[in-house]
Amino acid sequence: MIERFDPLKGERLQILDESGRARPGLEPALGAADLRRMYERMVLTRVGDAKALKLQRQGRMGTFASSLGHEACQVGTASAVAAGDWFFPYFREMGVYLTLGYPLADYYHYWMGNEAGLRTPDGLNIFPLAIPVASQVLHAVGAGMAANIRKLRLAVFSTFGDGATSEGDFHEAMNYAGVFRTPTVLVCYNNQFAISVPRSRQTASATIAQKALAYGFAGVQVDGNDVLAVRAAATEAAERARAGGGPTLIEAYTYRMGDHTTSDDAARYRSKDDVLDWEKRDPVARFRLYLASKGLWDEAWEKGVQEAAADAVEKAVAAAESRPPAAVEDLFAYTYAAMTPELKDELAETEAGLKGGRR
Amino acid sequence: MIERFDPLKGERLQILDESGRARPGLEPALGAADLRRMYERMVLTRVGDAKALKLQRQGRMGTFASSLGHEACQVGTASAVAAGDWFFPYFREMGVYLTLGYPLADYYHYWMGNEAGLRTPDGLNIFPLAIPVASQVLHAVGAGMAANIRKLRLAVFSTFGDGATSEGDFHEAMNYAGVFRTPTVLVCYNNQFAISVPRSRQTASATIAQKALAYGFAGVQVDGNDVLAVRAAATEAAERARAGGGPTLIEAYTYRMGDHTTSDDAARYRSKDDVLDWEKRDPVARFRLYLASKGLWDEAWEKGVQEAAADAVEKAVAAAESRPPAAVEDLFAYTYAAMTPELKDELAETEAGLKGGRR
Amino acid sequence: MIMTMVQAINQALAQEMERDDRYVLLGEDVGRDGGVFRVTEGLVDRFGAERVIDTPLAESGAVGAAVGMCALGLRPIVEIQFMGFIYPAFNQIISHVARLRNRTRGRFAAPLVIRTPYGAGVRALEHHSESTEALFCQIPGLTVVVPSDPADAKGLLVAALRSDDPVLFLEPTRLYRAEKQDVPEAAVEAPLGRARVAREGKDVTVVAWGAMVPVARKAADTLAAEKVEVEIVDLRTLAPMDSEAVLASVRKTGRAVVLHEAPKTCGLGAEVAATIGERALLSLKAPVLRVTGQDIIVPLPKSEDVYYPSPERLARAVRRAMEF
Amino acid sequence: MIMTMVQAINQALAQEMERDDRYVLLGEDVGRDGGVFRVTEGLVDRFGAERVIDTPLAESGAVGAAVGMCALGLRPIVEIQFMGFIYPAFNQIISHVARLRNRTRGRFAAPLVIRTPYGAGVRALEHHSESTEALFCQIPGLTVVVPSDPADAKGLLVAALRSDDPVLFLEPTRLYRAEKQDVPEAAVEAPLGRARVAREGKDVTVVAWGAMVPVARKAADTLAAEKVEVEIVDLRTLAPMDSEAVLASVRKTGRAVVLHEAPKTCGLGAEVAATIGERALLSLKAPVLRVTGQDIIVPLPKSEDVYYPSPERLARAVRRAMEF
Ligand SMILES: Cc1ncc(C[n+]2csc(CCOP(=O)(O)OP(=O)(O)O)c2C)c(N)n1
Ligand SMILES: Cc1ncc(C[n+]2csc(CCOP(=O)(O)OP(=O)(O)O)c2C)c(N)n1
Ligand SMILES: [Mg+2]
Ligand SMILES: [Mg+2]
Repeated sequence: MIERFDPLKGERLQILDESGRARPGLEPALGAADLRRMYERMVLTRVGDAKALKLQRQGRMGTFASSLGHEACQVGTASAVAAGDWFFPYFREMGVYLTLGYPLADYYHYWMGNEAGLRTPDGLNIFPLAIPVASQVLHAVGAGMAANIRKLRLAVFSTFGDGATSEGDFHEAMNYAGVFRTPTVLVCYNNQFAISVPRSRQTASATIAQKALAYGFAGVQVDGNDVLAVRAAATEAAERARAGGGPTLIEAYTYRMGDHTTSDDAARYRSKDDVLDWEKRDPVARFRLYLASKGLWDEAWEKGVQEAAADAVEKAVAAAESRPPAAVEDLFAYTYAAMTPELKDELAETEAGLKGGRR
Repeated sequence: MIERFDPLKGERLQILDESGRARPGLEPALGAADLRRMYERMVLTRVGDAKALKLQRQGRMGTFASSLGHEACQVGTASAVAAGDWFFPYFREMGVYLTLGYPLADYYHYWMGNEAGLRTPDGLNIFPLAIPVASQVLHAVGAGMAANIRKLRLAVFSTFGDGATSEGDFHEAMNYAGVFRTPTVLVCYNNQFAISVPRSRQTASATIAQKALAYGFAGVQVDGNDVLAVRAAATEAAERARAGGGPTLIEAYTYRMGDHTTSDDAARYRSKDDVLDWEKRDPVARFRLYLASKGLWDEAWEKGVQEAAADAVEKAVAAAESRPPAAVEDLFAYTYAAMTPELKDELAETEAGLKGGRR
Repeated sequence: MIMTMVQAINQALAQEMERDDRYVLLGEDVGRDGGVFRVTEGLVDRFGAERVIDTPLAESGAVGAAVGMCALGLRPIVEIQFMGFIYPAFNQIISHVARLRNRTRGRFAAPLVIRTPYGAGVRALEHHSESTEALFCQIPGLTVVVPSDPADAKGLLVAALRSDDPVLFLEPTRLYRAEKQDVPEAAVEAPLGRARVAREGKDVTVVAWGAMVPVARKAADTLAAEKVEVEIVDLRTLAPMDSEAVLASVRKTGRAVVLHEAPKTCGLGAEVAATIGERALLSLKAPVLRVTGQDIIVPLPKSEDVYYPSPERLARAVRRAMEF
Repeated sequence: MIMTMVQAINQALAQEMERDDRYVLLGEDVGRDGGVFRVTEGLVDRFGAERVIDTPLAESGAVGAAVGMCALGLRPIVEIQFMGFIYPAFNQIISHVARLRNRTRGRFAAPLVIRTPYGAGVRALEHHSESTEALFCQIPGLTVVVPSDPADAKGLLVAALRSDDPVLFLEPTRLYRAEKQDVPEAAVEAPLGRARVAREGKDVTVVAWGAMVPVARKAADTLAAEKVEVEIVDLRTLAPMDSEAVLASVRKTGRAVVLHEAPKTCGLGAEVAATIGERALLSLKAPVLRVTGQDIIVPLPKSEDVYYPSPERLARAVRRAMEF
């Protein structure tokens, strides 16, 4: 399917139109349970995201990057992940983490300012979220090289924003992916902004998807507010990867509905109208209409989903806030595999200094 | 003309075929003097290059990067440079330097191990040759941004190898060039190797020219052993740049006939046959045949050109070797605009130590 | 006028850009957004998008492009959004910015300024609390400057902008809005390469810079109550360093403590201590101590205070020096 | 067997790759070409192109990819062609390689080795003579190692490969073929984090590493004739540094000179001198001196000798320390 949409011709994969109607021939064969689970995760993401913003305003959460509007990109991409696959995320990823089963309490704990929250639970193949833009894409490609060397049939996912495509690391990762035919699924959430810089000033290329042409593999643009389109493209790319068919670049065309982070004020650089315009394409509402059209949605069920989400979020906040801050030793213990004599001295000195509240 | 050759279709601009015949309709309107001057420079480059290799074997020259086989790329590109233009070269550039009027003695002096040789004479707009691969392309794009800001109608040239296209700096430069529509002429000498790594392992992209598609501007592949094709493409790109039409990527398809540098032994990683095969496409011989076909070449004139070149080269070597090594003060004086007290002390201490030959 | 460091830097940029149109500003979000700390607020309206340039998200690109701009006579000012994101540009800085003049024996140079928010203590995400000045202080050809109050920030930035050498101008995030101060309206240079005595004292010299200067002042007040008179030397220009000023103070006091938030190992404190030991050994009544961040990765907000040097930690070290 | 450092490193790589197939080698020209110094010669024939990987020309790419390889259980060995070309990878090294373990509280780590030719003294082009070890010694989480002879090169590399921490392994270009030595056939670790006394003496301690150790030996011979007994401490692991070994020697001799080819300012010599001044002040009979490259850009071959520290320069400093 991916090859059927040529970015150079301005073609974009969309399965659900803005009113939630599925395009004939493109509708995936997904069971009711799958569909509903995706919706539940999109809702949980939205509720969990709103809660984080609230906590931040109350001083209970640090600087936070909202996922509002990215629910389809995140849940759609993560829904393509199979057992054994790996994921190398960037930093705007609540929906990915939740879909992959990362504890929301941990995710909150991290954004509250604790390294411990970033310790991926054993068994989950999620690399820590990356803040240096585009740097993680290389990790994903390297993991793909390792999969090839070790003859493992798995897919490695990496996500990043439109701004990330300007960094040298993005280029080097794309080029390595092409040369080594790595089993990587490279998903760009093109949300039209890198903080204040609009997509049009980020690159003169008409689409981000067409950048794959520079590296000898396929690129496709999909509607990033259509969870079925994102999932379909990511799933096909992942299957291709596992089958030894090499990498794929997916541009999920979407919009950042919130501020860049809680330290940002988007009103400074973009018009309300754009935002209102994109509200019409809300990914959650669109998917809800689709479920309703298939008889998989009604008010009662929605109420349950919302309540379950609210409940899960409250529990996660309580859990995260009840955790003690890191032991002083933890700040030293993971610098090296074993603490050096100098670090032991520094730790002892630090702990002594902290006695009696003095630093 | 550039847009008429689509790299995605595998099209390549060639004006002179391998027997030196000009393709109907593509032959440029160049006068006899121009054509002969280009040939003289190609010969001078070849003779000067061979001499450098000889000097290196004799221990009179440091590590040297031969230009053998690149004469058409270098002279063709530099022939498109007009007064006021700027050039940001890489390190395999003898033909560029000679065509732009850089003293051969200086060029030798530098490769013999003296910074002074890299001091571009006043009035020449050539940036020092760059050794960190791809780093200079950004300088050229920045100069182009400055030209736009200052409303100067000029073209900025930058050259680099096929290996350079893998570096992050190449990508960032291409992307800035597209976004800021800089008047840059980006010429890649695709000589099929980055030291030992063949072009096919450098990138999975079918051509380097098509990489321009990722940045929203034109890219064209030209026969890099056809000096008229390189000059034509570079001239059109430069005119476009000066006219505000933005950047162009030119892939000059050629072959590195010699070792990477005098410290390299290409026999370790490539077959003699390839090399022999490419000898048939020798850029100097091809252009000679063309000149002969136009009645602009005969044995007598050739003899004169060869003798003039040999003479110029001998004079340059003598001049370079007669120069004294840098004064100790020169090693300190250009670290900052003015010498710091600490540097003055270090200089004094160093000079004292050198007294009596002791260091 | 009374203003914050953010306003002082903004004013210096505006006045110099007004005076000389060779100055152009480039970086991520420096235009309409005015930079994530609003340091460049209003400048795009005043000088236009041609001189206040929002770049694509690529630091090596911004610094590399600035080098090329210098060739055509401009004086670029590059903003790196946080010091933790300067590393992609490291190759351009060490291989070209710092070397261009020497490489071409003066024909070309890169008289540009790289500004970036610097240091911890603001409860930020990972990579937003870096103070790796020592990486840059060891690069011949670079000048590294850190202001410690609004007035000095303006004066030093004006000097950095007028300097013919490349300057890395580190802006202590923690001081951006911490303190307001009367800043002269006129653009007057504060000399580069000159430290200043921020507080006089006869017993012990504390060498500090940037956000550590207020920390040193707090400790000095505490210690004054204990009859220990601390002299604070604010380096201001970290490289090339004003060794004479440091040595003069230590020769007077006979004791020195260096204070910085970067980890101890190979931090600038090592250079300060080594220089004192080399050139003022006989004046020393006690070892030169270093009060610094520990040799660990800067902790996330909830544990940041464990890392960040405090007046108490400095005071303890000073007492140790006094009691030696 | 008697061999050069190049052969010793090659043997260590071959033996460890033979023993454990988690080791993969990647870099520019490491395959068929065997690396520009032939350090990886023959390895691609022996272990195949899947484990000896010629990468595209991109250093950040190689290091970044290696980080990802670690996630899937490999133990990558990255060759950077010359230390002067490691800077494009600086962000990956400081932001990820060194921090991954701490960031994830031990769930992930990057136990990789980055090998690169290091140092001047071989009449090379610009950027081919770098010795910027101090840039890396200040990064918490990194181990920085420099061997000074073939046998130690093998032992230290074996230890680096088996270490669970990321190691920057700097190979003094000047020693690659300078001296042959009997190197044990077996792959035996030389301990990381441990300096060694390369020559015993009672009068003055010279702290050196890599290609400076032979320089120190020459000076020591000269000085022996003058009845000055020099003790040479070869650091081997620059970070985390074996301070105890340095201090033990200085407490014995009472004098110290640090020798390195990097420029003086903020070089590792500053850390060594600062540590001695901090922890052994009362043992010092003379200031700790530094004999280093000057604070300039490494000159091109024709002037390189002016920069490169010589036995004579070291001897002069030692005499100054003795006469103090
Ligand atoms: C190397 C680097 N430079 C700058 C930053 C600061 N920064 C954080 S997010 C961001 C914009 C990212 O935009 P994009 O890649 O489109 O992702 P989005 O935030 O839109 O999801 C910037 C500039 C950074 N984190 N890393
Ligand atoms: C950043 C960087 N990495 C590595 C090198 C070492 N090196 C010098 S030339 C070269 C190959 C360049 O290949 P290419 O760009 O194709 O140019 P060519 O030599 O073929 O003309 C390499 C790897 C370098 N100079 N700079
Ligand atoms: Mg974005
Ligand atoms: Mg090449």
